[in-house]
Amino acid sequence: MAILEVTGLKVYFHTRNGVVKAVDDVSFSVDSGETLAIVGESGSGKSVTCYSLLDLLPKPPAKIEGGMALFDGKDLLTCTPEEMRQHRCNDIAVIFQDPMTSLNPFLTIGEQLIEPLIYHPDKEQVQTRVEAKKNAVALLDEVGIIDSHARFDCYPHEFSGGMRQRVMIAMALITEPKLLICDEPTTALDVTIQAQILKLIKKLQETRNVAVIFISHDLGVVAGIADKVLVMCDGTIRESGDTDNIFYKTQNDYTKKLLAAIPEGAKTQPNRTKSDETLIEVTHLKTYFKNQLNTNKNEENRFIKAVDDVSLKISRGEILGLVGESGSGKSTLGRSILQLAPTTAGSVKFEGEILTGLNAKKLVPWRRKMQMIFQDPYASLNPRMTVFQTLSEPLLYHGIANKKNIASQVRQLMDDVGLSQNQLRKYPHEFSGGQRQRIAIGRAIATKPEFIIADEPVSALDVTIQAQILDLILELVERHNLTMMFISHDLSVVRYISDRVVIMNRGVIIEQGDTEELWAAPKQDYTKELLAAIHMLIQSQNALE
Amino acid sequence: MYRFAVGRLLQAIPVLLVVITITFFLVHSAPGGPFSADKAVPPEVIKALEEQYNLNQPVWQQYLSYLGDVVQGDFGPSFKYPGRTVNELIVAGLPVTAELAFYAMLVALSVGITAGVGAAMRPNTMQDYLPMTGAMIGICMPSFLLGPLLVLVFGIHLNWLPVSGWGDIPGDKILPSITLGTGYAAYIARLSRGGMLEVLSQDYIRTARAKGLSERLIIVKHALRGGLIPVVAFLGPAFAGLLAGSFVVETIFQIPGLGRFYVQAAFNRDYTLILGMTIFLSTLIILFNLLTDMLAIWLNPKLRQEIRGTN
Amino acid sequence: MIFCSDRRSTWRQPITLSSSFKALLIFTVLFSLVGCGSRESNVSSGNKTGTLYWGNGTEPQSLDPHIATGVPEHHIISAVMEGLVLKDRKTLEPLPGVAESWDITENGTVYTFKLRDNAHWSNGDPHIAQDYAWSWWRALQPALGNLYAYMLFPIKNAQKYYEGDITDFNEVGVKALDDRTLQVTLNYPTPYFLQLLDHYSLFPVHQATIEKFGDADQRGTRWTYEGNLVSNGPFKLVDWKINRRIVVQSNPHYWDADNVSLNEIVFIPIENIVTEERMFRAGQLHVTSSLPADKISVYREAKDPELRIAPYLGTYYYRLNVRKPQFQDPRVRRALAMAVDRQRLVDNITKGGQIPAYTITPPGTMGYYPKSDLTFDPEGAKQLLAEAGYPDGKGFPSTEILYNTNEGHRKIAVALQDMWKKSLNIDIQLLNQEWKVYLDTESAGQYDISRAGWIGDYVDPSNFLDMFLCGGGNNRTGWCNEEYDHLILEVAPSMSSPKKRLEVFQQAETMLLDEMPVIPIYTYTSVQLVDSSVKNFDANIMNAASYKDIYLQVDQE
Amino acid sequence: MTDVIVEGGSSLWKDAWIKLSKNRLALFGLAVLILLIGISLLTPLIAPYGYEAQNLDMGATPPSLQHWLGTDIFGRDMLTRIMYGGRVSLMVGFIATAVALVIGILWGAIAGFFGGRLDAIMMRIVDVLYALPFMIFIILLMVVFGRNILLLFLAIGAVEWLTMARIVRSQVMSLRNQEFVEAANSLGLSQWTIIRRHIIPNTLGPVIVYTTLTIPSVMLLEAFLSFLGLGIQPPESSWGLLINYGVETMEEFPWLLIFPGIALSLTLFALNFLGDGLRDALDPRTSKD
Repeated sequence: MAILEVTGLKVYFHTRNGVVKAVDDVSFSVDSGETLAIVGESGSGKSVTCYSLLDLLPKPPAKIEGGMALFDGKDLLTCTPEEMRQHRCNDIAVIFQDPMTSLNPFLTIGEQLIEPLIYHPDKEQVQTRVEAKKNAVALLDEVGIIDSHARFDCYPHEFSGGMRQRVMIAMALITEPKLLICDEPTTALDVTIQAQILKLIKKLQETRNVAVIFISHDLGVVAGIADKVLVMCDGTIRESGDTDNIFYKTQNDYTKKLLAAIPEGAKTQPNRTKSDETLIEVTHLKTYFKNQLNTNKNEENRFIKAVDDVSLKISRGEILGLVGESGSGKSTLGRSILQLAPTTAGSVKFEGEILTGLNAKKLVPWRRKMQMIFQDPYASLNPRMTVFQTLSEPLLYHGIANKKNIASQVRQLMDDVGLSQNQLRKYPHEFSGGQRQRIAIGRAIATKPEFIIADEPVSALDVTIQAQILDLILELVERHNLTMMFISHDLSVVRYISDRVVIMNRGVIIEQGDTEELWAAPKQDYTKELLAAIHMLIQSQNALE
Repeated sequence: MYRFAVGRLLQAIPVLLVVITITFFLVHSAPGGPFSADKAVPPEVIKALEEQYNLNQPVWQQYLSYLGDVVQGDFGPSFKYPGRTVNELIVAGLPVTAELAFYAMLVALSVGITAGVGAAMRPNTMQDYLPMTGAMIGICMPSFLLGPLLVLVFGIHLNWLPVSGWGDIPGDKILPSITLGTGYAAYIARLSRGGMLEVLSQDYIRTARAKGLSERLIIVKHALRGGLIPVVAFLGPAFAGLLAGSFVVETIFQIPGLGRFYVQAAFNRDYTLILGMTIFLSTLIILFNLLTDMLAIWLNPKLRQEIRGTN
Repeated sequence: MIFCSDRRSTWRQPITLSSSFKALLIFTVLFSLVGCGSRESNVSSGNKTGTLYWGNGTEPQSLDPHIATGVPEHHIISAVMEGLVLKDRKTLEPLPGVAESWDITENGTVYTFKLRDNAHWSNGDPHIAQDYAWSWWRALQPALGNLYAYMLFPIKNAQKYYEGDITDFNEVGVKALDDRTLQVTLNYPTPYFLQLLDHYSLFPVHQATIEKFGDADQRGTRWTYEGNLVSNGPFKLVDWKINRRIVVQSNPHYWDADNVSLNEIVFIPIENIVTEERMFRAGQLHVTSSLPADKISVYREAKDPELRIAPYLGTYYYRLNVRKPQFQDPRVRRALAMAVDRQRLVDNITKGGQIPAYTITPPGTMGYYPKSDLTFDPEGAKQLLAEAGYPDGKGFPSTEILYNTNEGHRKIAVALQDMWKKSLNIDIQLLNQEWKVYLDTESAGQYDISRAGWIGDYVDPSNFLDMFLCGGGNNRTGWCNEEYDHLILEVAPSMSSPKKRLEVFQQAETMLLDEMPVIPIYTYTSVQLVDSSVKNFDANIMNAASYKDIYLQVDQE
Repeated sequence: MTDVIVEGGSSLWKDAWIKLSKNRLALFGLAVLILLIGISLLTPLIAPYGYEAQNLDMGATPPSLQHWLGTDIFGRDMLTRIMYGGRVSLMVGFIATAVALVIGILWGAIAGFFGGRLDAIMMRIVDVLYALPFMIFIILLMVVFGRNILLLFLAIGAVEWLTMARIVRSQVMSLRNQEFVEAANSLGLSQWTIIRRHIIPNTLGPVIVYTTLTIPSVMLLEAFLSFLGLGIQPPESSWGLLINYGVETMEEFPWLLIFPGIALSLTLFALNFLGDGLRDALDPRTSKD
């Protein structure tokens, strides 16, 4: 029996420059105990659909134009605010995407957990604090938070990303909802933790017979968990049906495009003629940060050892993959090589020249030869500089171009990175994530560097855009004969792009070797565990084949 | 937390020392001595007076002896009021000025935050424009205009409230506090509106709403803490302004505070009184800045742990 | 929503607003209500308990009669202390004070005072003649910094002792023959000497109390503060809260205690006269110390009985710095004086009923009515200026009027600036300086024209004309004329009859006005608000109140 | 290394102008300001009377046909006085605030950007200046340097830039660890270039809002200083002074207070609308089209 029946839902955004049809005539239904996955790229309207059910959209721009959403027979779209509070408290719960910002940093997680119980709209369900705390602690155990009683009074910032998402799940389930909406719950997490969270949601669904709507842009994730799938694009439903005939018998070309974009398999092109001249040599590099958290002077954990005695070589023309979970020190290693982070000990040599110890002035000529591409396309571009200014700054500063030929050089860069030249006057916020990353890449290659460090360049992008950027990077490495260090936590992306791979954990290199050899026969058990987490996802996909 | 406070207090000592030094030499270089008067003062009398207050010594010697006294807490005799010591005058005036500043801050915070939060809850509606326009008028209305206006309306025509004095007649603290506090209420309204709008757009507010909490609870429990951080940051400079601003209000409402003393001392070249009050007022300002910084840290659990060092 | 003030009717909530806005409104209204209990104004309660509320200007510096100089101090001291002789509250004629009677020798240089036998200090000690000898000795100690020491100079050798020429005080002409008789010998006959005895610089002070708190000539002792002061006047000091109030109560040991009707006087120091006027209107004061100029015309048009304007022994004048090139020629100085339209200035600017002044000494001072040929004659002035070498103001150097930061001075300076521009076509700038800087600039002679004013210490032309002696402390104009000094210092004192003495003063004044180093502008008036319930507080040209006679009575309309 | 000549540089301001011209309220504010400045500049030509022309018989008359805004107690025409007063107030308001703006932004940017001990020292200096007795400082200035308008700016500027420095510092500290600053670092740009091109443009938002609040308070501060004798001398005047004198005769001659008050509050409202509009215009996130 369908617990939620949505027919003809229309949600439009009335912005200053015209009406945007975010959701245009969408109908679907979910039975209790069943998982419906809604898949689509960012901007396809998948989140807007679910949020409009619970009236969570900002009213002035958004407006529900039409349609009905029956939940247990009652229409959610036309109920009074009081009734809506009842629904939110008893029937429907939401798990949001980014655990970092979805928890109130000023209140303890315990307080945020018991809130819906002690302030319940209808009187008889109100619980006392003691009672509510008992339920909350039990639920924390269930979602896998160790010594939950002690952690009850801690603050969100004292939890890792994965732990916070578990708290969010507990918070959603505390009121025993009948329908659980998960809005990309694992996108912001590392791959190993992603697997654990998905397993947890699956288990909870079975034990509590809860209907789940799982929103995601990553088909790989959805494959393992969903019973039914809904593919959305530009506010409309392109295809819906059971999971296996969507994945394997689809006729719809949009779904095909989505499936093709999942990177898997080895690096296709043959290795270029890799010269054995070492471009970068790192010997016994150490980068320690003063540990803000405890300043008592006992030697042991006075410093955070981000990079702890790392030595490696990168030869010219090679793409070295650097893999590790968040907090493994891979970004710090990248920044230390480029002398952007103050190193504590050890040395970095570029073409035989020692860089560590040079002051800013002396470093400038080397800066020209080494560049960096950052992870967050939104933060790495100066919001108040046009694309033209961003690209022309390095060219002019390093004297590569002068007043006369600057315009043509910038247009050349735009072509290199595949952006149309008439967008030179625009500002970063007017571009999509993928386009911004192209600008950042353009800025990196502007000074015609020999060595580029890409710090998780694609992890913040949609899967289809990811593929295009990776191809762009490979093409640029080819054309400009660059050497690159590719830092990422996504193993399948690293496998797709890099010649050699270095595995890092807690500031130390665990293992390094050619990509395919490593994939075939990992020596260290940490690498095994990493690869296992990937296989789990792929197996569930293969099983269905 | 206290380690941070001690650190800041240690920093305050050199600041105070620099303030005393600059003020001392600033005051002594201002022309016109403390004893010149309208009726011509015979030279031998001036000589005798300067001897009594050892003003005839070289300036730096006076400075060293003055520092010696200050360290023991003795701020010296007042020139203008013979027989009165600066300590006595400050003890008489400081509590009143501090109390006036405190009540004014109370008015500013209560009216300011209520208006700011009210405006942020329904942006771009009447409930937003009304308080914000009022805030703008509040900013542009100087206290030397608002004070007399309030006195005329509430004091004399409606005869609800006493016109002057502090603590003698019940209710005589209301008009001065409102006069001094209005300007700052306006600033705080704008700041709290900005802070609240910013917080209300955060994800965790949406989470709270998704949990079915009532709108009022969301505002009070979730939004207020984050939203009022810019206001807390503003309290430091605001308190310094209140102390300085009290001079005008004290004159309008005949309040025996430090503000008037401060200006009169400057006009009378009462060196010890100026120095004494500068030290007291700057200590008050430094302490208050420290308090507001600690409050800002206490409000933010992440910072609180970083400072305390142990979780 | 009913408000508790008696006269207002209910005030209902006209507009409905969203809930949080109502909360804000209710909160502010309640907040303002808190103070609204049943409140009786000072004046009505004072009239019942015999307490006079007196607006007293700035916070008094000190109540030591040998240190204090300002008017606020004068009011309080004259309430708690009393000299040998009092003044009649209307005519200012000498009346017996602590001295029951006195007789003066034929040549007017020796005075013998008979003290009352029931005269006591406020702590019960007997008040004897030696108190005066000791007090005047103390008044002449240079270390004390007594700015009014010159009031004692008529006494024989007082000035020599003060300036250190003689060291033995016995040579000074004051001797206590016995407990009840005091003999005073003067340098030369001084008709106004009896008046001086009512000035607080000649008041007796309680020796035992002073010596308890430090040596006699130590300036900063605490003998005059609350709980310590012992005095011989109709009232005694009870309480002194800095910047709040000074309270004196009737002194039972006073010799005339039964005729004192007031029980208590509360002196309230109010810096700002605009605030003071508002306090008066709110019924918190019986008497104000002054009144803002622009409010005077309002009270006058309304014919308000509580407004009191009376001539005040003082002249407002401008000093011309004769050392400056443009002011060396008396004709230029005279031209400037003639171009001032005093009547319009008094009517439109000061508006305080002041009297245009054409002489330095206010007319009517001890029967002295000085004559002067100075009149408002812009044409004559223009011509005189041309004669002096500045036809139609051409070539006249730019001149500055120096005044200290004050609303009244600013208005007068602006008005004169315009008058001189219009009639003499000369370029006048204004220089507004802070009080101490103004004093400094003026005494250093770095000014062209500067604002000045002199309030008489006693009712005698000499108090005004002494200012312009060569090298006199207050003669900052740089003008010096031996003939003038001779008239004032030698000829006038040697005159036998008072009438002849006044004629000599007239001669000197005419000489002064011919040279015109100073431009008299107007004679002061005392302007203040007095509640109708205050009785026996009569106006006089010294604006002196005799607190012992004042009583409060609400007259039933 | 040639200095960076950025051909499209001015576009930040060009785009801002395009956005501004779409914001009706800001345009209204700008129009009022231009009107006020225009009147002030043309005052000598269009003023109906001389500003010090006294007419004692006409002392303090209410608005009439002859004198549209009435006369003050000296019989001088209030409309002329307000016009001339506008010249002084606007000049003082804008220039003194500009002084405070420049010092404040530089001081705050340097303290915020470099942090560490330099930041502590610079901020302690700010604390010292906060505590110094402003009154004595004024008297000294007046006496030691004599009396001219420049002194007024020094006195006002010395007080106003403190709060500006605090605001800019907190803004810069949050910007400092943004990735685009790290990117600029990786380009090898000098510290000063990074501050000038990357940090300061991004602090303009709150700075502009604070500036629009500073100008009116500076005008009132000027009145207080002029009253003490530091600023302008009679017979000249400024809005602040006119309001100051008007307050004392509020009951008898209300027009002496109302009209200068309207002039000042008109400036304040115009400034605020323009300021809010400018802040939104300079914030690239607000769409251009």
